[in-house]
Amino acid sequence: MIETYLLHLFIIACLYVILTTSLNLAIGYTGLLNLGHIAFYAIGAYTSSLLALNFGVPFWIGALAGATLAAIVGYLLSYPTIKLKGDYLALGTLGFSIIVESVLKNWVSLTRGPLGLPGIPKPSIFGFAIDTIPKYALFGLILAVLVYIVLEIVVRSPFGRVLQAIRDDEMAAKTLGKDTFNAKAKALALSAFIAAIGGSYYAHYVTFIDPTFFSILETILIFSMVIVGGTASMLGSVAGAVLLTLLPEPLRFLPFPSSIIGGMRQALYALLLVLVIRWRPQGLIGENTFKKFKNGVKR
Amino acid sequence: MKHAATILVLAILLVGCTATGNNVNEQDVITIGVISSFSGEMAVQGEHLEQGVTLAYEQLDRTALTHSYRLLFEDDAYKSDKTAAAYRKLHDIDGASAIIGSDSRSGNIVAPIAETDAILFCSVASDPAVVKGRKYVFKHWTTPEAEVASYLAVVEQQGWDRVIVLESVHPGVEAISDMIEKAARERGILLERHRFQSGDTDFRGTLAKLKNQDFDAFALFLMPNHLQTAGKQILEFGFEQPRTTIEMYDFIDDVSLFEGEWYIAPADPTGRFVASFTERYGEAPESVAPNGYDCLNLLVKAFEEGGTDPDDAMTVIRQLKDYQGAVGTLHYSGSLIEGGSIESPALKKMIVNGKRVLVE
Amino acid sequence: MSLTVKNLKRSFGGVEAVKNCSFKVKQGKITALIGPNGAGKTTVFNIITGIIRPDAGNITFKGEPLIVLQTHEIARLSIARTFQLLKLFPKLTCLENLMIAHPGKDEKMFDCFLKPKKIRAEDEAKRARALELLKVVDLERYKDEKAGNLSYGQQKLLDIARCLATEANLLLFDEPVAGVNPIVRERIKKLLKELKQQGKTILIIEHDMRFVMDLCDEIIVLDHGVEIATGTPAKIKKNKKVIEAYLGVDA
Amino acid sequence: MAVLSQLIANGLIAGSIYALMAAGFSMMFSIQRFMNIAHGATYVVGAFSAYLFAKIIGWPFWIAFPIAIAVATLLGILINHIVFEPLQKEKDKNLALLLASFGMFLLIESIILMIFGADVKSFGLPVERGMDILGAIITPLQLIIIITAPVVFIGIWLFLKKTLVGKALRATSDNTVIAATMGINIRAMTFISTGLGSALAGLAGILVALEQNLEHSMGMSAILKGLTAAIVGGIGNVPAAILGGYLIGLAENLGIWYLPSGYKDAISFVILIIFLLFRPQGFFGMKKREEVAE
Repeated sequence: MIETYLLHLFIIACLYVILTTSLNLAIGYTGLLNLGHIAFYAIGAYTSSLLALNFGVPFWIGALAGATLAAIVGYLLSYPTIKLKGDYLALGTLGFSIIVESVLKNWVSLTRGPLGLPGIPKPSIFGFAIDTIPKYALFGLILAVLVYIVLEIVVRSPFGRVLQAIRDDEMAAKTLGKDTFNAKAKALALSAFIAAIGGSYYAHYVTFIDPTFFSILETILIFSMVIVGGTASMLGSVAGAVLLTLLPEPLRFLPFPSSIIGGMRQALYALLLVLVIRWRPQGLIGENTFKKFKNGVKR
Repeated sequence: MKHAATILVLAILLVGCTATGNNVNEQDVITIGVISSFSGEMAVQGEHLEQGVTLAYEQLDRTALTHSYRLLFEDDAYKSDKTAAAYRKLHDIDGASAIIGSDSRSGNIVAPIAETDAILFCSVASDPAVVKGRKYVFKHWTTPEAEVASYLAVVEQQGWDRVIVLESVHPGVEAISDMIEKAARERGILLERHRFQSGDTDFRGTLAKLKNQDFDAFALFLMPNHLQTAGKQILEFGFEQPRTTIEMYDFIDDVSLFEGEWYIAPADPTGRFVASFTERYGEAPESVAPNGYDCLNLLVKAFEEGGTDPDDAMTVIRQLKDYQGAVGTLHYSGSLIEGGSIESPALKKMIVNGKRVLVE
Repeated sequence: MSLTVKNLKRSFGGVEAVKNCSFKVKQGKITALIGPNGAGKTTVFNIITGIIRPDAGNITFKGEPLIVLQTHEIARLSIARTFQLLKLFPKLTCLENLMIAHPGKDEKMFDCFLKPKKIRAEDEAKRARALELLKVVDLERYKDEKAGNLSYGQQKLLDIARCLATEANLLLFDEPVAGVNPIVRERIKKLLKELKQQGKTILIIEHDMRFVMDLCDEIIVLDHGVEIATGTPAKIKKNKKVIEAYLGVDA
Repeated sequence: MAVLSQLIANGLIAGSIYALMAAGFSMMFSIQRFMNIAHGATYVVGAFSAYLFAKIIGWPFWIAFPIAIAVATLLGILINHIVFEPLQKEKDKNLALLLASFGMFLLIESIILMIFGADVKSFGLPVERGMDILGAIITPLQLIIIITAPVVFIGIWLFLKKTLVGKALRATSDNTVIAATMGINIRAMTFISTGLGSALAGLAGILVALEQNLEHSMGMSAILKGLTAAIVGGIGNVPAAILGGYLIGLAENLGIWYLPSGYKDAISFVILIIFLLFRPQGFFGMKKREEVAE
């Protein structure tokens, strides 16, 4: 019965593929250091769960509603990007996700606060109930592949090229007649839309969510996956997501006392993050956004 | 180099799985899995649960048992996807026939999956949603009703009508304070609730607000780190009002700070359990340790008397009457058809020169 | 008259970079904006292209007021510029750098799904045109090379090529030949002359007097943020005020 | 009136800790130019080494605490040297440095968890009744915190303004390239600024550990508040960061007068976002001219 264990890991890997590729659209392609990505994930998860629990709304309507709401929030979040750049934008968006988290924790009448939302129904799309692990794994696969293809097309399209121009030098793009604010807002809205879909996908799988899902540690995890995979490469984000989902798992099988294993898992994961950044900053697959590219061309 | 790392990880994973998987088909070994957080915010609760469960496991009288038992621990770092992964590993690879969970959060995640896989799940959790409508899930927690009732009885006895609640933002605490607020309102007692996030350890702002208000007592539903700081800051502020709580003084080892305060807690753990625990670990049992101890013994009792079939084992649990547990005499109150919890009476205790003393 | 600047004022803290500066740029001519360092030349450039807001004064291009518009709106009125400090897109290839600049409408996010064929055709056209321009500046063999990896001279040429790709009528070049070797300098001069034949209006900032005197039809001289002289190269050479500004008072 | 003075007192106590963190953070930022989350780990290491020396080994406070601060300082310098310095050479280094500092923070936090275990520890000092000063109840220990912080800040101010090294530090933070041409050893400056910054964090950790208690996960909220204070005050400008710390401390404590206490974190981050949007250079910082092609 090992397959169900591996299928579960596969379902989680699909979730993180959805989250990392959508985040990479913002960091790797548009150059927006968005540490608030987790807030979109939370909006998606909570909206579809609350709609399903309170009004019996079917999954795909709830998911789309959550995704649209997140897209609107994403669009609004692009206004600060006019003023804030780099580290400041990172801090501002981090502040945004912490505020969303504390609202989820304290608005008890809506979200039951720390008690979370148990009993979220399993999704059924057009009558096809997705209630077993293998079915969910298939659903995850379809979703992840769809998201990857959509994003790959967008980043390779002329619009994607404009996003990369904005990442490289927004001022220059403006003097070439590009409405950079509009492009950034659309990219952020799409990134938020997809992250929210990931939120609904996961909430209806694990049937229980609570504010601790959406803490800073989750943000760092997704960020590390994008960096380890390599920014500005959608395939890199997929690899980063798969690798960092699988990596901590073998630790379970090591015969250490459980009190040590807890700390060790986090230590190992943090060590990997620092090692990759230190010695292979361009990530496993990504192109070298960090290092100067020297390949014999007259410099 | 690109894919080397991924392949390497997959290799370790598969080797790991097969290594532990193979000795499961040994005839007649029942595996009991324990899922708790040994890292992250709630690591302290995981440690206490592990102590209780391990002590019970070591004290099993191997000769009298028809089956042999294996105990495995999994850490979920208080994160939900890790809880689900821990369950999958314990069930799918180690073939666990029963799971012990340490809090409401992991309870709410594991309960639905354990129900579909038809394996026993004993959750040390206060949130009733964990057991609602489920056949193979039972809770080992003094249902808050008992504790709330006796707490409010003492409040009325003292003639108080306004109590200030300081509570940590935590699922277990939320369940109790929701219930006590409702019950208090019915009895005309005013409860004012103040919530504190886990990172926030400064209560002085709220205490300043309460300085010139007249109220009768504090109710401290606070996790260990909050409890120590709040207790100290209340004294520093010179408040005279008593600092009461439900269970929380059992969760910290040094109670000298709360000398003379009374509180409500599940029945005093029987002398035998406390003695063997202190002798084994060199410190008194805290928080969920006694619950962990009972859960392991109850599961073994269910499998010994009911056999490995989950339904038969559950019938043993459901017929539990006057069982001498570490938390006192237990009986199963299956108010709900399937879900139910092992009830143990709640008692009034007091801290007298640093010791927890049973009052009545 | 294509571009008219009237009573432009702009100061940074106490420093008055541009003090009541006015001048006109003739249509279809190559005009140079010269003056000692700190005369406010680049500040004027940045105001024209909307990067900086002026404190006072206004600019009109073919009758359209510019200072109310944002940078990208000004660019859409077919005004293009290069920067003194080379602002190419380093991680994009030379070809991509040129394909970004095009006179057409802004790229829409979902077009690649709604009208894939149309977009692919348009992209091919942009690619062909970009290749053409790379040939003009003789950078064709670097078409798939990342712009960041080119030499300084090559990047200067690419910057100019990108400016042409916008097919703008008014081209503003900020020190196009600064620090460039003579061969590339000549190639740029030839290029600017060809653009004039095509009817473009060119305004350049340049310190290389020989280059300016040889190439430009009209010269505007700025000093301490004020326009002190305008005229043909010959007239400017003899103008006393210009000599004073450049060579100091006791000349 | 008494309540107001109490809230102000609470604000000062919390503000002193935030100011210490913000000052240390800002001092490092002025030279290294990136948001160093590992600064929070130095804070935790300061607290736990003090606990180790004073409570477990049992040295008297006046020996244990300076050594604990030294340990924190050493750790800060070591991390900077091994992890951050090589990364400074990369082209787009902001993201890499930010994440590497997150990584180091998590690594140190989990190592402390493994060594000291998870349960809450405290110095177990006897509880003293608070003294009534101008209507506010303040315990002697809290008084020490309120006094130590300004004394330390004056010390730093004098060091920065009066001593040669201090001037060199300020020059380097103003313009690293020019400072280098003037013959200032930039590497030494980074060592000094990191060392000083980490010492401040260590001190803050010890004060909080004495006044409240210790937990392996106490670092995250400390660094986030320190970061917010440094930005709100004026990033890279040490005196401004100190005032930013007091500002955040007071705002939080006065804020929860109206809002439920659960929203305390939200208050400081709402302030942060308002400042980031409308006054990114912070309360006291100068308006940084955008690098336009001037």
